[in-house]
Amino acid sequence: MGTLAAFLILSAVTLIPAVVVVTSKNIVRSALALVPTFLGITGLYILLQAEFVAGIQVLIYAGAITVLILFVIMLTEGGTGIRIRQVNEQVAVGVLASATLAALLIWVFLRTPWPRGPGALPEHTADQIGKTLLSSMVLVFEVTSLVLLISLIGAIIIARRER
Amino acid sequence: MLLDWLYVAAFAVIGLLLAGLSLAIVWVLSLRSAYPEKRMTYESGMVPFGQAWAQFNIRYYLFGLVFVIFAVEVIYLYPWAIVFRQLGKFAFVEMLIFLVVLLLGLAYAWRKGALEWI
Amino acid sequence: MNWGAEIAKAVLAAVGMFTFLAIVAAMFGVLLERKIGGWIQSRLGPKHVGPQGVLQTLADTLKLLQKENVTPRAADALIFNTAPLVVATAGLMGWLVIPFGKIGETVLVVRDLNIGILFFAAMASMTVIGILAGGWASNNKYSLLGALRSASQMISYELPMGMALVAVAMEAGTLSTVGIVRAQDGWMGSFVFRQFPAFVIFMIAAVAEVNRIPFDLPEAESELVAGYISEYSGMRFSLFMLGEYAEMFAMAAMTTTLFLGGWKGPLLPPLVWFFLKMYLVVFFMMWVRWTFPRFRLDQLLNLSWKVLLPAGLIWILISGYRITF
Amino acid sequence: MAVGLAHFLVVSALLFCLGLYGVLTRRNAVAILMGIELMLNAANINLVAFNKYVAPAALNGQVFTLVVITLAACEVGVGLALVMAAYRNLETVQVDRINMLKW
Repeated sequence: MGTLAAFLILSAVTLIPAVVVVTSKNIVRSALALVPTFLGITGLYILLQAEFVAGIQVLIYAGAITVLILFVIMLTEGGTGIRIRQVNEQVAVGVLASATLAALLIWVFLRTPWPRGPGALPEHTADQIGKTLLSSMVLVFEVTSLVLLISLIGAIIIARRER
Repeated sequence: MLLDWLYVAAFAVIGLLLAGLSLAIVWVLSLRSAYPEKRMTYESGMVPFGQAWAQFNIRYYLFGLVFVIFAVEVIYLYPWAIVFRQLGKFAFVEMLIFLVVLLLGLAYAWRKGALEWI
Repeated sequence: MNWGAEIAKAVLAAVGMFTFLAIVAAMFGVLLERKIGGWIQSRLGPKHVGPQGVLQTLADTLKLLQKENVTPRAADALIFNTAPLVVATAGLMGWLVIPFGKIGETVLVVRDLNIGILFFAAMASMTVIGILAGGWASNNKYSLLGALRSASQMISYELPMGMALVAVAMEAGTLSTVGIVRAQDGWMGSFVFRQFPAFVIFMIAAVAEVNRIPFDLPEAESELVAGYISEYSGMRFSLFMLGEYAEMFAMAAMTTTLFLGGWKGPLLPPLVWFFLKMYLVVFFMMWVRWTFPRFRLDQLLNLSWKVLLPAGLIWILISGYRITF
Repeated sequence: MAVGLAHFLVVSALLFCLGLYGVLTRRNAVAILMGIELMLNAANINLVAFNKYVAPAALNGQVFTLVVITLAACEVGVGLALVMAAYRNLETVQVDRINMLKW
């Protein structure tokens, strides 16, 4: 009962700002509405017993990516873009496509008999994640560092003024 | 575990409510006199011109970018930090490779002047 | 589990903690700051309200509560009004994981989260959003410039702080704050000895995170009016200040927890030890504020990116090597 | 009614489609990136939910989530760099006006 109430509140906290993100005319408000969306998703992770991922969600999405997006908005058109139309001529198509896809996805999700695996989630997820990452997923872990390196180099090359 | 986070949620909600309450008290207690000059943007006494929502230096973006990349790196350090003792030398070497690769990134950003503020 | 009772307890804990913080961190903290500032600069500081001026901040609070909230015409009212609430709340949230002391076997902490210090770092990072939002919503050139400076400064110092937190987590083998205090046995066991570079990095980053002199560029009065709070007045201004002071005290409390052995100490009760150490750190931060001049922006960023960040990474490798082999 | 896998899947489907709508209809390149972020987050909810309800024995789903978060950070970094470059050269971030290749 308590969990269901928490779930409904958190879903609302996630989805209502998400609507603002995709519809607001003011692009800064859109970006700021990302924060409650991400925090709501953090709450959903908590309900799913993924504490560590929840902490990361706040730190990276709400604390870092949103800041970077806000920086770029302020460095480009920022609030001056309020007077510009923010949507293109595909609104009808967009509504149709996403509504169809949503209906389809939900239909599939509800009809599929999901299997239930054995075992239970550990109480402390952080150290388990560390062990998984450093043993069976070590290749993923190392490749991640390369991906980070390459995207850092690429972004610096693209963003810097050519001299 | 959920109980812990009930407290977190309570802290967040009560924090916002109490801060809002202080503004509500102000609303009740304060005298209000609105004349146009009071609500003018403050620019050291000059009459403001233009919008503040203008564009700024690209430097801010470069710092934001390097920050995001290294913030992501730090999240991998946390789970490693609490288990590497149990996993021994292998885990240390893995993290050594990871960090050296990222130090290369830092060196590149440094070399290319992404960390300079001019 | 009885959810109603638990929710009531959580709400009570939150209200109690916030009232305590408003008094100890904000009101008493501001008084302490002014008294110490006066003492260092051979002035008297506040003196007239109450004996030796101890009621000065109470009077200030009463004054602030009666001031009109002015919203500039050009501002984005919704965001302008929400931003101070976010900053104040984010400043208070970090206190959730701070262990104050121990009575018998019960540790005095609101909740001992498994991801304690990660939670602390996450909450500290939320302040940036509030500051950026407030500075942008003011629609004032000084505010926006101050907000951008503040944000770039805070994100720059979040990384070295994260490195210092990781170094401590390595030493203790846990992310929980109570676990970290328990891992520091005896006087020499305090992590300030074994993790001295991490301690230095953490202290510098902590002062920079809360935008205090010598890192107070965002509010540089002589250049930017008051930075991101230029347009804020009355209670909204004081909510920003409340957030800032709560976070400064939280940083001091975290330094105590991570490096100075938390509540541990001989003879005196644990609670007394904790507050003694915390106020020592607070005093140090105030001392620094009234002694040093302000950094230049490029010096500030160089310190973070070219000194503290590589130093933090290398220190993590050194500690890892020492612990592994 | 207890909260089960289906609840989370429905929320993530809705979030994904909101993100898709944003990507399809927005003109501002940054807003399109925000839509993509929403879609990635929807995927993350699914990964964590499947981890809990379908395969709780190992934490692979949560580790995947970390990887997705990493990739999202990289994607946003490079994507925004492209936006900055486009803005510098063409002085707009409206994607339907970035159409130089047509000539």
